[in-house]
Amino acid sequence: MRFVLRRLGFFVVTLWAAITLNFLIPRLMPGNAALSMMSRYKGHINPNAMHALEVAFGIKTHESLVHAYFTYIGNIARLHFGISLTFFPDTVTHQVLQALPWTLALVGTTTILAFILGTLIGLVAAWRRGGVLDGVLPPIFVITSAFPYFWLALLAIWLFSIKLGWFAESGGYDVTTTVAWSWAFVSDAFRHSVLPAVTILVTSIGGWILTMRNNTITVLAEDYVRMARAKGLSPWRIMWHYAGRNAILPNLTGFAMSLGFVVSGAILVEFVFNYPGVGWMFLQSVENQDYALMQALFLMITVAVLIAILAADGATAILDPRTRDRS
Amino acid sequence: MSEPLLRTEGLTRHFRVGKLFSRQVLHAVDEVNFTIGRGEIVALVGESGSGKSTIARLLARVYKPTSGEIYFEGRPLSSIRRRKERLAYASDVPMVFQDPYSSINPAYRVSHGIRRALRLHRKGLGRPEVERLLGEVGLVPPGKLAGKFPHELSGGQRQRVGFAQALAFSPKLIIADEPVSMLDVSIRIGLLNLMSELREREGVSFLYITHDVASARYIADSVLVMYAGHLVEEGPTEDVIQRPKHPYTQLLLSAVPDPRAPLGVSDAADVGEPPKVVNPKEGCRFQPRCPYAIAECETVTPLLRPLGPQRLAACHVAEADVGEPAA
Amino acid sequence: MKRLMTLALVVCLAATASACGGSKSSKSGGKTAVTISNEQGTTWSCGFNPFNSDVNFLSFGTVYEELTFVNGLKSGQTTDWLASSYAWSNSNKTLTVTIRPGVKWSDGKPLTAGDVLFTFNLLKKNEGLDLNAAWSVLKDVTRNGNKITFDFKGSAVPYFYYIAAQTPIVPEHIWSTIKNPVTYKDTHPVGTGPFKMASCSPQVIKYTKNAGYWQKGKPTIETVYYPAFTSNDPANQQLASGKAQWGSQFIPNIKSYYVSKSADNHYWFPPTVNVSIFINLQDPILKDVAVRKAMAYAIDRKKVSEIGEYGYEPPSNQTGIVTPTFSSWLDPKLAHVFDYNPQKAIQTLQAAGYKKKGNLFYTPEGKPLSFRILNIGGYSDWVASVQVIQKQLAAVGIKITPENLSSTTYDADNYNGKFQLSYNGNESGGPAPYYELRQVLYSKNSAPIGKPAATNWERYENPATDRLIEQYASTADPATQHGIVRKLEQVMVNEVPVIPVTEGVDWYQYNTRDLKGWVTPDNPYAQPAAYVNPDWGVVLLNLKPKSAS
Amino acid sequence: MTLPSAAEAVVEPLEITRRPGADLWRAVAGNRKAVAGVLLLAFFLVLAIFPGQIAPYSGTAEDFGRGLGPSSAHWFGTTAYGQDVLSQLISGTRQSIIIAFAVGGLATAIAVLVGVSAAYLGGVADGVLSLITDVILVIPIFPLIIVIAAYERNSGLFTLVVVLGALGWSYGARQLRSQTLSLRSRDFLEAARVRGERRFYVIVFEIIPTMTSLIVASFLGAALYAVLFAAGLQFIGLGDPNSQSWGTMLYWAENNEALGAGMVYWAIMPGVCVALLGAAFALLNYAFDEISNPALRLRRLERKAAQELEPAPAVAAAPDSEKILEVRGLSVAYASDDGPVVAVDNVDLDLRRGEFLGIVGESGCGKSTLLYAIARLLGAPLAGEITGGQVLFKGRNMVSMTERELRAIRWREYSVVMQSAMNALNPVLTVEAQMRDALKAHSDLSKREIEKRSKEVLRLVSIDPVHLHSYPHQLSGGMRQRAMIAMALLFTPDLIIMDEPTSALDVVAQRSLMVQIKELQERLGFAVIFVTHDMSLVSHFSDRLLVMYAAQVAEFGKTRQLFDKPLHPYTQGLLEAFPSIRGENMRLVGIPGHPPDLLRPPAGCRFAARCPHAHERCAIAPPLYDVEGDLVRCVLYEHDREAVAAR
Repeated sequence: MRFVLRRLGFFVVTLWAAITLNFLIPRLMPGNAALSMMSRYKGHINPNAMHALEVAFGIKTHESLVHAYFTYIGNIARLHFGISLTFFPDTVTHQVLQALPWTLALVGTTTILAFILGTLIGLVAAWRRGGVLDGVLPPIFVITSAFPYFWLALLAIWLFSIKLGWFAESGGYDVTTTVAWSWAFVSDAFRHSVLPAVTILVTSIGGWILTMRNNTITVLAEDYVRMARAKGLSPWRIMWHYAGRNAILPNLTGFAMSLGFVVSGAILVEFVFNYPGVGWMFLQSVENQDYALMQALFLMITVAVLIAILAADGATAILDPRTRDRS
Repeated sequence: MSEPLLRTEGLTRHFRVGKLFSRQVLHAVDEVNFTIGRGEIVALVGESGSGKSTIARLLARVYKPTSGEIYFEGRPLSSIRRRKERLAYASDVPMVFQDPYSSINPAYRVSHGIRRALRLHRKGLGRPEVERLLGEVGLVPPGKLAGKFPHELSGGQRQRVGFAQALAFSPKLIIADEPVSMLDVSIRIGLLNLMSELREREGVSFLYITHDVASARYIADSVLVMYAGHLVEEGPTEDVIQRPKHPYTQLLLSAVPDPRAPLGVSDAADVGEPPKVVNPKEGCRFQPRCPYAIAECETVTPLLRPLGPQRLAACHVAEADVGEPAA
Repeated sequence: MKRLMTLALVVCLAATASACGGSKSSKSGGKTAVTISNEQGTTWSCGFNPFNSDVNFLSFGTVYEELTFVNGLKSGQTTDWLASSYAWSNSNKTLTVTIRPGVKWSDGKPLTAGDVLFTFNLLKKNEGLDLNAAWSVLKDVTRNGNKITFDFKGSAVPYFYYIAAQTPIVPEHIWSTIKNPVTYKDTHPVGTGPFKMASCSPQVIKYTKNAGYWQKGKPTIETVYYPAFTSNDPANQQLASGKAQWGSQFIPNIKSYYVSKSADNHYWFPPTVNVSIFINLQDPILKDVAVRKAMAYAIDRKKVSEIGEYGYEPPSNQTGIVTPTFSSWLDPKLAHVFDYNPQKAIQTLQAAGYKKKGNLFYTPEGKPLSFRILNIGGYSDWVASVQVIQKQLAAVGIKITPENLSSTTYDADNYNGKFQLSYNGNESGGPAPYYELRQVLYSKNSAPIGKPAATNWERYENPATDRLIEQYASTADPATQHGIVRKLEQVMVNEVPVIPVTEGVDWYQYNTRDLKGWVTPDNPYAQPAAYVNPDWGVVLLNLKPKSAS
Repeated sequence: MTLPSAAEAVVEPLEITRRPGADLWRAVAGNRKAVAGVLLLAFFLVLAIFPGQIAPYSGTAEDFGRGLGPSSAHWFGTTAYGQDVLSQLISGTRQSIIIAFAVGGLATAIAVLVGVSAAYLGGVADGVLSLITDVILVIPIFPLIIVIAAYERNSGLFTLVVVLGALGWSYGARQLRSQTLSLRSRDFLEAARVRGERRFYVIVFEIIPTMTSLIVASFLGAALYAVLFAAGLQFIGLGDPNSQSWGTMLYWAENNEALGAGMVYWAIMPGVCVALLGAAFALLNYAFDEISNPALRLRRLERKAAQELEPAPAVAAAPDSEKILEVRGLSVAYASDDGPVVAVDNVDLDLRRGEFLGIVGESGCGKSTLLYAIARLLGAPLAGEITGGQVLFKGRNMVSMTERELRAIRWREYSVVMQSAMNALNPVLTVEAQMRDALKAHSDLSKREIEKRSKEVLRLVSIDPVHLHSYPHQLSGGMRQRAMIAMALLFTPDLIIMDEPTSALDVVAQRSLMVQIKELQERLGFAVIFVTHDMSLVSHFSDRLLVMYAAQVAEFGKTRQLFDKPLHPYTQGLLEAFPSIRGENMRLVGIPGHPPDLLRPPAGCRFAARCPHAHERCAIAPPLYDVEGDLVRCVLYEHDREAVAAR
């Protein structure tokens, strides 16, 4: 109970902090959207169009901060994120929903894959302590995890798509492909996702391998693993139910927390690969001073991480009876 | 008789436990009265969870009593307000901890604790005093040992450092909380002997907290037996050991393995454990395990009553020594 | 484990290799398709409202059309478009246009003068749509059969460009039913243009030929793909690899990166506008014309162009006339007044009482000639250019410190006049030098510091200059117009309100393997950058498959 | 004197008993990853400090021809603006190093302050501080930094450092907090409080110095993240493009299509630098993990030692059917940083069916190692290896058996009971599941039969079968211990190996459990090897007793005989060390001194240094002598008896 309440308090406060931060940031910035739009149409727009722009974007320059804050919170509560200036007159919600699947499919899948693969490799490496796998993979991936993501991506594009022509260099799919649930489209989209996915994988898997390996080594030193050996259980059973299950527990929350970093990575991924997801959309909203879009994305990312943490809590509770009794 | 060195009056300490909204209260120590005279070694005996460590921490002012009072040289501890008074008391009543591996800061040389104690309480004394103290507890050559780090010492040596730290305060009463239980058998005796020697040489009193009745018998003048937060029996050590009044004391004594005594497998088949005293009801707390329990035990909490010269026990069925009227 | 992974990789490679081959073959089949590669930094919102400044470049020119096409590369030469003719009257206060008969909307309904009238009234009703502020000069628009009459508040010759060439005409039968045209998305635009929007996703828009287009036999291009590029890199790669035929962006090292890749790859960067150092004329030091002149002397524009812009953007001259595009307007005597001359810069400063101490000039009051110059961190060519300028100014004793900002902060500071120097330029001027000079010099485009100025960011105000600018509006006579522009050139040279450094160009790369009919220096029939509307529609209209005769 | 034995040093949970930071250099020098990290970092530090002296040209000079390929004058060619790439790389080092160290320092300082204070102060302060920590951890930092960098004018070095530092501390703070929490219960902190130290002193001078390795890790992590984030920001154009840094170089490379235009080095080299600097931090972090957590280090015994392993005899000559177990010349060694430690030295013992054998000795004498060697359970954390001898269990040599062969006899024929059931039971599985695991591994019992058998054995140790569905943490200490014994009885094996199964219990519970074990043994007839440090405990239960001292058998004989007439001075001393509860309360002396370091055991009698009877003959290692059936390793009996073992 206490645990649940604390968790709940944490969610509420985090959400509030994110929302408030969200609210404040654009207001601490110079300029406004009409100026921003005008800048995109330098000279194309007659000077007198300024007012027209303000009308079009519904910019209210004379609203008190407190009033604006509560209006803002009210809107968020009703999931009204407003109209995007970048994609005027489209709603933020619509734009985000359009971009989200790409990010989820690419970054989300890759992250989960990295977590699963990394955890497996870490487990096996620790299990086969001092073996070839243990001697080679962890150090390699520890070093690759220190690589700047975008740089690796650039190299990958240069090598695999420009020089070798194996993969597409950019975009989510080929421009001549029709977007539909067809084999042609799906395979094309997959082809476009290979390079970004592999680069994310290579740069993010190291952490998981290492933490899982270290956790497992610690767990393998536990008496209950020795006891399991004494019981003559199959190595498979010991590795999964005695070593693995205990070793993964501390990683779950870490995984959830890391999602924030993943989205960070996504921004650069999508920037370099011209990938139509929410990452670059965020960059763009920042560049265009598209507050509404920026706020919605920022909030979405935070909420996604919070939900992931919630899920991790749930998974921990399922896997670890001790937390169940504590909560 | 003049005022004893230390005296408690109805010393009680409760802890709130469990969940956020529960009103569960753990009665760690309930209504405990005892005295410690000058130059006396008093043993406090009981199983883990019986409240003996809580008493140590109440005396060391780590906890504040829920109710009741501790008088040190006639002065109630609750009247201590200022830092100076606190330091004065801390210097009179230092503590020696159970685990010599965790009671010395591993980051410093072993003389660190002694130096700090001197600096706080006996300013102006330097290295000669440090070496004198180390010599006092049998760490020779003191000059060499003072410069070592804790991990370079054996457990017994570390515990001697613990005593040297306590001595650095030039104390009147040392609270020794299970000072030998983590040490090897071959080393224990040396430390028990050290306590006796210090009492002789420095006139220090000891509150020797232990679960090992035999070691209590070895050095203590009088013994206090605790069960589930209550003091159940007290008296001169030899007397209590030879003629235990309280059924719990009897059980405790019968359980002590003694290779010199004949084997008595049949006499202890008790499977009970001391209860966690959460929201206790009236009645004897040992009653569920007691082979002699009568109806009254279930409803009326027995109070300590005199059962011989300087002998007290909290039991409805215990009988006074034949021919010796209750004092 | 390891073996498993290797296996997975092999399978993966096999799959992608075949997919790769497949896509290549499909590409070579579509010969009448054009793929545009133009980094817009955004994905498509799939809105096509021609009055939405954000997306109108996607529909105006291809789907929607204007009354008269005005060619900016030929000093405003006009071509009748939806209007079959036009005429000025009433001392250039009334414009009458005749609507072309036989034009059909893509849904089959005929275009009428009523649609034109409706369009202008729509702008009047909805200020948010009137991006060119037509109604700030218009008094009234009336219809008389197939003629539409525009009544202006005053003489309005230059406004012809905005009214006839920059206003897309929309169908009344559709737009009259729209409740709020300002926030109308227009996902399926119906226009008179040569192309129809066939499908749209955030990543690519596909246009197909409008079979019933009013210019018979045109267009010959079947399909146009307009992918969205969020950064320059992939867009350039599309061009270099030949996947896109029409590029409209900065390509560094274009010779090795693009031209060398294929004999069919060409480029042309026609200059249209200036990139200048805007000088805050209210700055206590910079308001001294001697300092501004010294700076104008000290900048080696040719070197800036070569290093910062790879030579793509030619050096400007102080008159503000973009050459060679508007060479006929240039006063040759003025063009070379401020040729690179660091000695003269130093002399100018010394003559005006500035003293050099160490490496830096100081005012008589002892203040150093040290200024901050705003720039956009994201425009790498500008950043590089300013680095060159910085060195050149330092050589004569003027220190400038670049402040590389995000474009929003940068714009806000420019508009509000919160800068000392700013490296800036209008994205386009207009079909004649007058338009850019008016943007820079007209006091109505200025504003007090702290209030946004539209284009006159340096805050230049001079009633005499204003009068010149207004005079121009009342004459349609080219000789008079040339005379006025020459006087404005003098203003630029004498007062140095801004220092044009390089000439902004239309980025334009094209591939002639499968297509012909591109805009070339010999045949500049429209501005060739895909982001210039409605010109891009005209370009697409003129492209032909090479196989066609 | 080091710890009781090197063997135990391996199992120590945390660095806490050793001095943190001590021997740091030695540890670093001994770790290949750390050496690589330090060298890389040193390399970049030198570049950062002396760019002017090292770089061939100025980083901003632009007169070398644009986009040149590599040549002897320009190793990595020139940039699109004609600058020398190598010189730019060198002069760009400084910024990355500054960012790494400044952000690392700032973030670590905040992390230490917040993390340690939160844990130490507890209560509301902890609540608030951890909440802030978690919130900052959850809020996506990179997007936030992008926003700030985009709108902050002159987002130069200072801004970058402050923002990255101010947002990058939360992970470290979390770790420091939990570490402090675990320290909080450490007695040395309570000691400091009891002695009257102020709170500030305790935090700064008692807690923080003990967390050196974690603080270093936090620093390295923050530095790594700062280098990568800063490069990323600069790459997307949010840094200062006029600054000299690797990220800026990448920005220019990207904007000038370096890769596409063939100026490969310009794009690759700055990334290589970032990656190498990052790798330096990552490697150091990795190495620090290993250094501060000895369990992660893999020590290997010299293979030579293992080769000495005697070939197993085909079948032991005429196996005595009464002898269920015969250990012959068993030796076990551990690898340590300072060389092999022989923890069990040439031990012989035998066990008959249904016999109760006690093994006693001080901590570190090798008794547990002997036990686990017999059970073939050596492995992490007791990474010892059998270096010689045989373990004949029912005539089969267990030493030469493979894991697969062992699995067939494990638990069916011999089972193991460990010291602490809390640790020996899998915390995430119910008692039932753990019993089922064992039953399924060795039988084809049906679900119902499994449940029936599990209940049966629980009843045997007087636990209510309802506890079958409990998790270990839900049982009391005594119950857990009994549950583990129940588990050992699942197949009613011939031998149960017990490693101090009662020492975690209170004296009353200990007594009752011993009685129960003895009863079960008599009823079911299994043999027991029982290890304990408390010889009085087994005095009434064991048939024979083996006293170990410093990896060797000191004395081995019938329990009663051994208690009544101890032969070895060490046994005598041990018995002297117990205060009696019923006998005469006499003054005892114990055994002075401490056991020898097994890394360098004395050449002669290992007890000589503590022995009251020591004389010069003790300089020669004594063999075991047979004194009336009692084996004893002491030179005192040399004249009476014949040696039974060579040494």
